Amino acid sequence: MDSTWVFIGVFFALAPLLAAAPIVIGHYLGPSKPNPIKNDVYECGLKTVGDAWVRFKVQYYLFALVFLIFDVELVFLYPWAVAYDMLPTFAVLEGLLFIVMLLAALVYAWKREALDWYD
Amino acid sequence: MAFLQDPTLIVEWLRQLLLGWGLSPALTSLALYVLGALALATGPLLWVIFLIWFERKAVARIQDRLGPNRVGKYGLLQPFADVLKLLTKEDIIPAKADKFLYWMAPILSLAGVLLLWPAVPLGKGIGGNVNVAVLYLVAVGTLSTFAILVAGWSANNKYALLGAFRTVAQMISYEVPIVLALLVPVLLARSMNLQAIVAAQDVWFVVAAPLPALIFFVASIAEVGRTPFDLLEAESEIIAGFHIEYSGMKFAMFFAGEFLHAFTVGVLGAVLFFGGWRGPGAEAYPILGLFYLWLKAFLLYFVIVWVRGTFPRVRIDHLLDFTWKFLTPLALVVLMATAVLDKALVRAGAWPRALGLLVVNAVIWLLAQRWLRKVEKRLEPPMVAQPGQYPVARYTPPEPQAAEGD
Amino acid sequence: MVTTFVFLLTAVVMLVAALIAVLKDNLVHAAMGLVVTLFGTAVLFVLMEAYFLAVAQVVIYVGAIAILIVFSIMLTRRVGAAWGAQTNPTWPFALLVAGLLTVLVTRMVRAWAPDQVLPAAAAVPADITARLGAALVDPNGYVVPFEVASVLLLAALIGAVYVAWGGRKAEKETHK
Amino acid sequence: MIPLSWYLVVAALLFGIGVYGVLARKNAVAILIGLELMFNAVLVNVLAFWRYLQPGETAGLVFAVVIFAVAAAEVAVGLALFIAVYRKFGSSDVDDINLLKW
Repeated sequence: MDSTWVFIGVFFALAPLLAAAPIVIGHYLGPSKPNPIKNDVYECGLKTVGDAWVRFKVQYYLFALVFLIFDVELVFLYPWAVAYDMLPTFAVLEGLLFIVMLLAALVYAWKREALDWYD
Repeated sequence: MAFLQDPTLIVEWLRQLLLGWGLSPALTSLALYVLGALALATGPLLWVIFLIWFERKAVARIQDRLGPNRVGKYGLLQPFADVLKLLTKEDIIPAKADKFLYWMAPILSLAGVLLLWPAVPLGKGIGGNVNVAVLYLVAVGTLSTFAILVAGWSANNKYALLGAFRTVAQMISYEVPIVLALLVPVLLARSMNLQAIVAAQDVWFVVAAPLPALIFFVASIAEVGRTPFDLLEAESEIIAGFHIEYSGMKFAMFFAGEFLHAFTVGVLGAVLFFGGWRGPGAEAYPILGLFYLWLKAFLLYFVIVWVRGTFPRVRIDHLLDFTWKFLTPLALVVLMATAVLDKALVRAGAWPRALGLLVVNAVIWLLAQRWLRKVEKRLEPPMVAQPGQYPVARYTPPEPQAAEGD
Repeated sequence: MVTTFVFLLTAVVMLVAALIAVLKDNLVHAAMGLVVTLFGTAVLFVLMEAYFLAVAQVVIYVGAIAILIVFSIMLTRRVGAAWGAQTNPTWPFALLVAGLLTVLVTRMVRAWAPDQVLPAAAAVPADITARLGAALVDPNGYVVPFEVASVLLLAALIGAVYVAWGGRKAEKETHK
Repeated sequence: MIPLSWYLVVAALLFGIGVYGVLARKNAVAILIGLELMFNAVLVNVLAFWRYLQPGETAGLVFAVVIFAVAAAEVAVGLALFIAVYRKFGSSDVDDINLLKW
């Protein structure tokens, strides 16, 4: 085991605790006088209309989808970039082909209007 | 004063001290790790308090105001007063909230930013030395995204959820150019280790890769959610975004996380593109390297504050178009050009290679500008400034329609 | 010692989280259980010194796949509405199949006893990530899976966008 | 060092839990969650074998990377189908999607 990863492990255990400490302190220091109106949903002073439900856009899903595909392909490229000194020209071209595939994906999503925000 | 040349002596001294107290070696190591982690985490957390004062003051001056000037000299004690006030505020938990997730979100939000720090090299031989550091930064960044999604969901408020959706859509969209831009320094240094990336910068990478540096910087501002990309706090549109139901210290944690994240972006930009801790004398005296890193990071952070004080907020469709239809293709093209040229110039020295890449970057930038001009002509007339006329000359109110649903 | 402790802790946490992921009626909680399990897997990868895959696991699974899943759950849900039962009435059958499978595999592992049969593992080379990168584009290595993966992802993107979204015009028509 | 069989047992348990999720859940996304658990179990297995049998080779890592790609493609298309079905039927229970039943 690399010692830096042990350190990161310790940090992973400590950071949430440090972030939680002020919140917990504040929770006990502050007054606590809950009442139903205070704890109700806050919607700019208006009463909650209907069943508080908006059907959200498919758009959000599409952005996450294109992001997913890009993310996976980009992670593949990192080892390629790290190994750059070992690579012959042919291997570099293969990497470029991979990037061209990414561009193709982007162009498709673009032409298909999946990246447009519309109302 | 030998520790000025070799700060690991401090660690050795501490180790001997603890061993002298009769602790077992394993326990001593653990105690040192915990101490190191505590120091590395509390440092930024305390620094945030100063950042908040600095940012308020700087933005105020940009906007011709005075800023905080009542508590202490130059209002320096203002953030402490704010912390005291926030600590004694009532902690309101909405009755219908998903309690556990509601508590987790602000903690995750701040912890996600703190966790970026162990990967950062602070000087020669001190600070992070993670072998996959660049991807580690991306991985930890996902925690903040999750925190926002959880915050929006757990409050059980449709505006909060809407704000969270918008913010997350924005964050993941801007993550693509960031990951692409990060690939370029990795390619130039042949390593994902930030320490190795700093070591490879005999010529700062901003010379060889000015466009990736710019893309990284702009996209990071958007990722953090600062003006001009602060749709998550669009008070006029979705009241306050995902943290509408948060108050007191929990709300403050989101804010502290945002400020610290902005500064961390400065640190990462300095490490990746501006030579990190490198500077005259930093090899011999690592403490000096820490100072250089801090100086570079602070300058970059100042630019972020400057941008915040200057630019108006962009519209959400422009925001998403900007990343998907401009930054991402640009980053892809730059990456391809860098890859090809780097292989072609592999025998050249550091400076010729960097200058060659600089020329290529400039050419790509000019082409992108021309392309932008072409696109600009096709935009709706009110959006383009005509000579002798303000850009908002003809405003026609949109037809009334439902806000979000389809 | 330390690694054993970390391993056991991670294993317990991730298995409990996995149980939450398949048992909770509240699907958002189930998704959070999934996220914790994915994180636990990344920790196991770190223990196995597959550092690149550990961070890739977090970037891809937690950062992209889990977000997509959470988005889908939230998109198709009324805010604050009750979840209702999420389990089929035939769940005992599912339990039987899953239980049998687990017992079978566990017994197989025990019968094989790899810890006694196999020699001690060698060390992982320090430049394993670079080697992986070189192997991925090596014509005598794994260039075919590499390029096929890119085609697969492109196809997945095209298919998914096509299925979920008819384009602006078609959308407007279906909602009139 | 942790014995190989521990990893294999954890992976087996994870796989079993995933199988239960896939078989017992009603909601399509919940089924996908179960599938992801199974994928993860496979990943743990593959990497454990890589670590203990041939840590100097890259075959195991490439295998894992390809699993990432396949899992991502599967989730993308699966959820796209789910969203399309939801928009058509207004339901996310797989039992309600029964047009082909008769």
